[in-house]
Formats: sequence, structure tokens, C-alpha cells
Amino acid sequence: MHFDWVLIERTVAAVGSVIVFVVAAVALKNDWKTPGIENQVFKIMLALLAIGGIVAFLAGIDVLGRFAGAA
Amino acid sequence: MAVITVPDGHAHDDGPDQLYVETRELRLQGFLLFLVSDVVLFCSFIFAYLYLRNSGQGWPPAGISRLDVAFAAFNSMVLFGSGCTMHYALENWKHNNFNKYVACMVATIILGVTFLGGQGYEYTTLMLKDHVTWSGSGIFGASFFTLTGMHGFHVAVGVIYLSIILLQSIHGTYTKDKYFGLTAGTLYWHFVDVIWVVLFSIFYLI
Amino acid sequence: MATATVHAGGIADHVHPEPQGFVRKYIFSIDHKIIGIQYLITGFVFLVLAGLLAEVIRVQLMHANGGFVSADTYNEVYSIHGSAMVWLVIIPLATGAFGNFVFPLQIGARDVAFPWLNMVSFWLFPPAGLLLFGSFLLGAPAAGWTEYPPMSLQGAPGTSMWCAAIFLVGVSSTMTGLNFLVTLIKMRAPGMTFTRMPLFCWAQFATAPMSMIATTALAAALAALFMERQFGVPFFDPTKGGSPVLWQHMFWFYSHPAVYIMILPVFGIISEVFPTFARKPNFGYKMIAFSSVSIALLSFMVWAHHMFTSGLAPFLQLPFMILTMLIAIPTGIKIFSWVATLWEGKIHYTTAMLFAIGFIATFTFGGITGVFLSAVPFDLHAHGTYFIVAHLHYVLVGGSLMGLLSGVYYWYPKMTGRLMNDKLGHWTFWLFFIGFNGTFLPMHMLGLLGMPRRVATYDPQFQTWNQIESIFSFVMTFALLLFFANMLWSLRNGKKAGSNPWGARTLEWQLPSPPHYYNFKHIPTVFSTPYDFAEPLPYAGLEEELTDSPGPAPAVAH
Amino acid sequence: MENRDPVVHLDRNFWIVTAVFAVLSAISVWYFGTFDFVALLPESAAPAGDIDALTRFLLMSSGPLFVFVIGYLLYFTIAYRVRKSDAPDAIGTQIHDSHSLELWWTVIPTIFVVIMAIFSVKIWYNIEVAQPTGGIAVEAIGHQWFYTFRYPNVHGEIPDAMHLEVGVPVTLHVTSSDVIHSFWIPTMRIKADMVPGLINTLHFTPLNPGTYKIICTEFCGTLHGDMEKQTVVIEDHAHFTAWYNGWVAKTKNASDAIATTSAGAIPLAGGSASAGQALFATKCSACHKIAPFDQKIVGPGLKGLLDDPKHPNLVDGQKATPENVAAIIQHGYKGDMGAMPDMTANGLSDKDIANLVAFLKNQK
Repeated sequence: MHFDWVLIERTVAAVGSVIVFVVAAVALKNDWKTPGIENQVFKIMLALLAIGGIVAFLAGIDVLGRFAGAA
Repeated sequence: MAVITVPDGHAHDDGPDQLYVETRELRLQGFLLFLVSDVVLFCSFIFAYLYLRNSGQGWPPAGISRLDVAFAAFNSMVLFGSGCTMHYALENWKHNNFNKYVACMVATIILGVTFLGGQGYEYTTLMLKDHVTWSGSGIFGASFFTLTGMHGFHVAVGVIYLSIILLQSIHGTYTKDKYFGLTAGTLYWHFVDVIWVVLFSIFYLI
Repeated sequence: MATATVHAGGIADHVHPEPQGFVRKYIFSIDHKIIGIQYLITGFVFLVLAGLLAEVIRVQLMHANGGFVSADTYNEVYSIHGSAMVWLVIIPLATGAFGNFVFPLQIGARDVAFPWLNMVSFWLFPPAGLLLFGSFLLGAPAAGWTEYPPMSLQGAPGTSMWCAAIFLVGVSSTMTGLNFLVTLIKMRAPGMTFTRMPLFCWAQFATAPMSMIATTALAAALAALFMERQFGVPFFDPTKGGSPVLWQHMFWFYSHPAVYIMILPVFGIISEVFPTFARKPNFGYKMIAFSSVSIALLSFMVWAHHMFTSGLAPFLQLPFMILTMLIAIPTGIKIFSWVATLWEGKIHYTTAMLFAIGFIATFTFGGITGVFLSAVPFDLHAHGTYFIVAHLHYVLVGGSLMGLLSGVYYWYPKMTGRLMNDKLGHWTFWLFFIGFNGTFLPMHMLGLLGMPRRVATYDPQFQTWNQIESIFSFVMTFALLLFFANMLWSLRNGKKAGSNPWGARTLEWQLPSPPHYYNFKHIPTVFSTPYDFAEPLPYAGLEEELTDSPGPAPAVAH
Repeated sequence: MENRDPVVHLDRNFWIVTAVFAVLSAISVWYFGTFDFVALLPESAAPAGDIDALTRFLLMSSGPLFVFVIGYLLYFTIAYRVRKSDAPDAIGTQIHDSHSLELWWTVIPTIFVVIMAIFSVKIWYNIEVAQPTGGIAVEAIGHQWFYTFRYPNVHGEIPDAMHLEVGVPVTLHVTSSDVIHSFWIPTMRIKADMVPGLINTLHFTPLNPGTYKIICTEFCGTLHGDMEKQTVVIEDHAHFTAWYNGWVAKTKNASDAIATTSAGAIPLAGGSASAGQALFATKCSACHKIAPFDQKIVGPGLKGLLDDPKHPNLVDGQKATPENVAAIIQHGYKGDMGAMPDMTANGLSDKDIANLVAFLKNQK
């Protein structure tokens, strides 16, 4: 039973990172108004998490990372 | 002079001077500064990696195979997923639906462990199949294993930390207003996520 | 659930119960005052040890090819001398001893933000010191306190002990920095805004973020060196692709803020001693405070001026030269302000004041040679020579150590309730001042004429000056022994000090000496800076401090 | 906070003292202005003059600064001391600040810094950056505890003094073969660290003929202090070309280039113990004694080297035979026992090694 692991990994990564991006963006929108230091830090982290989602998505669909180390 | 009310302190009734207010702001500020110093620790090693990378020959250096970006993307998605479940755990706790909170916490811990498993798998393939080792493959091995290893260690500590918080919350240590441990756990877990966003990009994608 | 009403400022007004029993009271104490004294004692023990190493160096250098110790032992001696003085003496005394004891009292807090963390950070310090001095047993590191690879990679096993010891002290220093920063931001007495804080607190406020952030960068460098030495992980070894200059970047990124960690608290001490003994406010309070902070910020951007000759790309040398020159301006402002503070004052010649004035003289000289070294062409000539040794000792011994001695004479009465002998103090000052200048002034010339650093044997033409320096160094050592004798002697039979022997106006002098474990019976409110000698004391709520009314009821520990 | 300071009144003494300091600073400026650096340390190359000029500027501007700061410090300390006649709670004049004074003592240092920066950059440029046209490119290579030099079309490295021609601009490439050294010529006022795996460059033009010291200022091991024995010889065209052609001839074909260590095994036949003894006294006694193994100076004692029951092998693990002893003298040794320079550093020829081994053989 030969799975094409790479394909599975890429699809799961792509789909998963879309979900992550959406969740992070929604959470960021909801918490936008909350006061308090820790909430500010949460907002920054959620934003970076969203960026992480985008990066993982692009890596998943082999747009980024194709020329890794080509320099 | 301005008088401010602090949500989760509790007061004695004998005069302002005898207050016992273990205020949460102190501990929160302390924890955030701890995260700042941890960020500096990672930044130093990231500086070392980038410095070594552009002072030498091309990357990855000759004789060292390219990293498996597909698996790494999958593994990163696992960790980012656990970031989201962590966020929902805190939200559920704030809105007092305890069962959803426990479910999200368990999900976060499981995803964290899965990420560690994935990292372990990647290390074994690198070391055994590609013979890329920590001290055997020049500055690539040095910076890659040191940085991702240190991050893995932080994830492991985070998993243990979250399990302790989960047990404590079930045990009832945290009330609706006094849940600093949980806030700190979430902050730490998001911190570990964010560090991985940076590490994933600088190792696998550039 | 009643919400607590809390004064702004003095938020954590928690009173931990009085410690019982000798161990809990004096060994594992969480009281910032006891921890401050513990740092002071341990710091001075290591000062004696590292000072003896300095005398070994001076005896060895008495003769051009001196045989007092072999070349290898000599390298070990100056490496441990440098490392111990930096990490086990000056930084713990400046941030640990005086930081812990003085500034919580000055901001009207009962203790630092995290007393347990404070105790942990102290108890990391003595073991780290023993670990560092223990490296002599396995062959101490031999490449100086900077331990440049590839030399440090080939060093004796003691070099790995050195890495571990400095890592531990670094962790302790990071925790102290974090602790102080939170205390200063959150736990000032009600009414004490930032511009009403004493200047010693401003100095600690500028130092705390530096010791928290810079020390972690050092921890990374030490970890990398340790991994390379023990597991062969190639960061710095050029034969395996690593780069020795990478270590220099990571080391100096910490070490330049470190020299400001060592001097800023001492600036704070001077800004407390001068107004008290000139009986007039600090000249330019805001300028001194803000220049402390600007020095702290600038200190992170200048580290590569230590690497002008070691292969920094030419276009990189320029920004570091310019930024290093900029640091001279806030430092100059501080020195000019202190001198202006003395104008038309009523100056009392107490020993603390003498040391502070001596500090200004030597530190100005050291600062000027520092400005010389910031110019790249001059540094090309002076780098790695005895000119550098002279500069660093002028700012560290003439600067930090002299300021710390002034601080001891100033706060000893508050710590112990007894005054240190002033006659003996004057002798100590003059012997120290003469001994110090005699030892380190000729080194400037020797360096420029061609005497390299870190050499056990040198060109015979420099022998006479080295002999003069060694003799003066014995005078300086004798002065320090006088100082330690004075400290011990006064513990028993010093004059009774009472709560305010110097007539000073900062909060710690309104309390009995030594203060109660809970510091204040009632947290005072503050209305202005403490330095206006013409005005009444700007505090309210201190009436009961000097009476023997009962202290606050300790909180129920939950 | 309104300025409630009393009016500042500078009394007559203050102005007298200021005048005195002004005169003192003028004297200090004159003294540094006419200070003769060359008498103390001759200038042997172009940048030395510029760097001395910069040092003179720095001294001349910091002289007055030091005089005024220390002067006012001492004057205020003495003039405004508390007198017996003062009341016990006497206080000084309560001034807090004066914006004009603070403005000036920020602006003036800034101007001084700008001037210093411009002056330094000008000099820095032609040491570190400017590529001189023509001239000679020389390489200096640091070894544990000596320098070697590579000249254009001379094979191998030249272990003895560096020779330069007056007036010919030099581009000096500096690197190291083992640890970090530093290449400092005090009389040229320049230095560059010799970092293994990195080449640093210095540009200068030799001016005054003579023999000048080269000193290592970066710690490089046990005999770091000895790395000041080698010299740079600056000579006129004739001498230089004679020396240079000598080396070109000597290393005509690549085979007889003096590698830092010659490859082949050393013929030990005909070694004379007496010559070896004289050599030992000059070349080896700094680190070794003819005494039992554990009497170490830097290296171990060498008595009964070849038949010491307790030490059948040499420090490098080889069997204690004359050939292996010769190999250590030839290639040197580096290990946890310390480090020993090789034959080139010690300036030994093959014959010398044969004599030394003969001498050591009969040290029972």
C-alpha cells in the first residue's frame, strides 16, 4: 500500500494552514478591542500565527522552499 | 492620587495598609520579561546561524542534502494548529464552558506531542539516512540542530507546563477571576509557536 | 467578592511574615536587605581572591623575564583575574549588593517584586564563583576574560568550567535584572512618579533591562563555546567552517553593555553621595536621569569598537566609531553635572565624599582615553597593548570600584547601624588613590611604546616602569586591606549611627538602621524629588517609622 | 516645574580661578602641540605621521577639558567646604539646573565629536580602504609563535625578517595558519589581527630605512610573549632587490620552497653530540631540561629520553626511537601537553636535527 507521502503532507499542510490563518484572523478581529498588556501581546502573537499560516500554506503548495539554499 | 481596582485580588477588611494583594500584574510583567529574554536567546543563535551562513560557501554546504520542506510544512501546521486550539482553550475558560476548555487543552497537548514526534522523525531520517549530524556536518549541522533542538526543548517544556495547568484547573486551583497560570501557559505556547514561524522560514524557506 | 482598592504605585503591598530561625533569617532569606548584604560579603570575598591574582601578575611583571610563575600559569592567572573581577565582583556588587539593599527602600517598597526569585538568583552566584575558581584544578582558561577561539577551543578543561560558571552567573544576573525592572515599574510608593525617584533608582532602572537582555546573548555565546568544546559542534573553529569573529561579535554584544552595567549603578551611587554631602540638589536631575537611559540604549549599538583590528569589514568600522563617539556626550553631561553640583555647596569631607570626588577625577581620565580609543586610527595603534589595560582599569577600578567603596562608606551605617571609622577611611582613600594612579598611569605610555597585553615576559626597556607600577600596586592592595579591616572593626565598635547620620533626604534614611524586615510600617506617599534641602521632607505617612509602634500584621499566607 | 532657583551670582574668585585654568589649558595645548612623538617612537611608514597628528589633536583638545573639569572639581571642593562657623544644618544654594549651561555642555562636546570623526575618517580611509596604485603585495602569515611572509613569485614562505623598499606602497594581506595572532608594527602605528580563515588588509608606504619590531598583540598561546623577536627591515632599492632576488633564486623551482616544515625524514647519520649540546643550550633550554620526564618547564625533561622505562612512547604516542624524536623536532607537536614550534620556527637545518638527536641519544 504505497502512499505518496509527500502529496499527503503537502495537502494536509496546505489545508491545515488555511484553517490556521482563518482561525487566527477571526480571533484577532474579536480580540481587537480588549485592553490589558497580555491581550496586546496576544494580538501580536495571533498576527504572527496568521503569518505562520500563510508561510506554511505557501511552503505546502511548493511555492516557497523550492530554491532553498540556492544562494 | 488615582485609585485603581484590580480584578482578581482579594482584600482584608482591616485598613488599607494591611492589604494582602498578590497582584497579577507583577507576575504578568515578570513573565513577559522572561519571554523577552528568551527571545533574545533565540535571536543570538539565529544571528550566529545567519552570520555563519553568509560567511561560508553556498547553503546547504556541499555534501549535505536539502531539507524535506514538505514534511516540515506539515509539522509546522501541526504546531500552528495547536496554537489555535490553545487560543480557544483560553476563550472557553473565560466564558466558563469548562468541558470545551478541557477538550481544547487536551487537543493542544496532543498536537504539541505530535509536533515533537514529527521533529524526532525528521531528526532520525536526517541523521541515519542522510548522515547529517549535530557535530559531523559543519556549520549546517551546528546551527540547524542547535536551534531546532532548543526550540524542541521549549516545546517539550511547554507540553509539560500545559499538562500541569490542565491538572490544576481540573483540581480547581483557578477561579473565574484568578487564572494567571493559564494566561502564562497560553503566552508561553504562543511564544513557542511564533519562534517556530521564524525558524521554519529561515531554515526551510530561504 | 470585594474588589481590592489599591493605591496607584505601591501595588504589591504584601507583607510576608517575619522569618524565624537562623537559616530562614540569614541563609535562605527572601528579604532584599539580607540578600543585598549576602551579595556584598560574597562579592568582597571574590574581590580578595581576584585581587591576590592581580598581585601575582604584578610580582611576575616586576622583572622583564620574571620567573615567579611559568608562562602558562601567568595566562591562567590573568584570565581568572579578569573573569572573576567582571562577573564575580563588580557586577554582583553594583546590581546585587547595592541594587538589592538600597533601591527598594528608596522607592518605598516592602521588597522586590519576586523575593523568591531574588533568593534563587543570589544562591546561583557563590556556586558559580567556586566553579570559576575551581577551574584552576583542571587547568584554568588561558585566553583572557574574553576567551577568543580558536585559542579557547584548545584551552585546558577548565575553560569549559569557565563557560558553565559564567553561564550560571549570567542566569543570576538576568533574573536580578528582570526582578528589578518589574519592581521599579510597578512598586514605587504612591505619588513617586518617575521624575520624583532618587537618581540611584534611575541608574538601576537603566541597568536592569541591559543586564536582562545583554546577559542572555552571552548565555548563547557561552553555550555555543561549551558545545563546541565538549561535543565538537563547529561554531567557531575555522578548520570546520566556523568563524572566530562570530564569537567576538556574540561576546562583545554582551560585554559592552556589561561595562555599562558595571558603571551605571556607580553613577547612581555618586548621584546620591554628592547631593547629601554638598547639601544641595543634583544639578540637572532630569539630564542625569535621561543620560543614564540614553547610555543604556546606546550601549547596545557600539560593541564592535572592540573589533576594529580583528577583521571587521572596513565599511562596518565607521558606524561603530561614530556611535561610540556619541556615547561620550551623555557621559560628559553626567560628569559636568556632578561638578556643577558641588558649586556653592556645603561640602562635608566624609570618606564617602572623598571616594566620590576621587571617582570623578579618575573616571574623567578613563573616559577621555576611552574617547581616544573610539577613533579607529588611534585604536589601530593602541589595541591589544597596555594602553587598553590602563583605560579599562581607570574606568573599572578608578570608576566602579572607587564608587562602590564610596557606596559602602555611605550605606554601611544603614546596613549595620554603626558608622565606619572616618580617620581610617581617609587613610584608605589617599593610599588607594595614590596606589591606583601610580599603578595604572604609566601603563598608557608603556602601551603606546610597544608593550603588548597578556605577556608574562616583556621587552627589558619597560622594566623600570613595571617595577614602579608593581610597588604602587602593593600600596593599593594595602589600602584595600585597610578598607576590609575597617569594615570588620566597625561592625562591633563603630560609632552608633542612628537612623540618619548623614542628614540625607532619601526614604531609606527616614527608617531605623538597620530597617525592620518589612521596611515601612505604612507605605509613605511622596510629593517631590528628595534633593531640595531647603524644603521640608516631601513624604507623608512616615510618622510611626522611628517610634516602636507595632509593625503591620503579616498577611495570612494563602 | 517653574524654576524657583535663586539667581546665580558667580563671585570674583570664580573668575580668577577660571582665568588660571584658561592659562593652564593654553600651556597644556602648547605642550601637547609641541610634544615630540618621534623621539619616543620613530615613524617608519606613512600612516604613522597621520596617526601621530590625530593623537596630537586628541591630546590638545582633551588637555583643556581635563584641566577645567579637574580644576573646577578641586576648586569647588576646597572653596565650598563646610566651615567650622557654619551651622550644623547649613545648606548650599539650592540651584537645580541652568538650561543655558546644559545646552552649551552638550553642544560643545558634539562639535568636538564631529571634528574628531571627520579627522579620523580621513586617516582611516587611506589605511583600510584606499588601494595604492603600483607597489608590492605582501602576505604575512601568523604561526604559533613566529611570522612568515610570501612575496610575489617567491615560492613558499620566508621565515625570517620582512624586507620592504623605501617609498614603495605596500598592500599587506594578513592571515594565520593556526590561532588568532596580531601583526603590529609600533613604529608604523598600525596593526591587523591574523584570523585563521580570514584575510585582513593594510595599506602603508615605508618611509624611513631601519629595522623595526613586529609584535603580536593577540594572545596566541604559551610563547605569545616571544612573538616580538622578528623585525621588518626597510631599506633602499639596491639592498631590497639584492635580498629579494636572493630569495627568488633560492626558491627557483617549487620543490625547494621552504614549506613551514620540510617533508622528508631527516638523515641522522654523522650527527655530532657536542654540536648538539651547544644547539640544545641555545634552541631548546628555554622549554626543556636534561632532567627526568616530569621536571617540566614548558616541555617535559629529556634525560634518558630513548630508554625511559616509565615512558616507552614519546608525547605523540610514537615509540621512543631516534627517528621519531627527529620527527617531533622537525614537525613540532601540538597537544594537551602544550605546543612545540617546528624546525623552521626554531631555525634548525637537517644537520642541526641530526646533531641534537645524537646529543639526546647519550643523555642516559
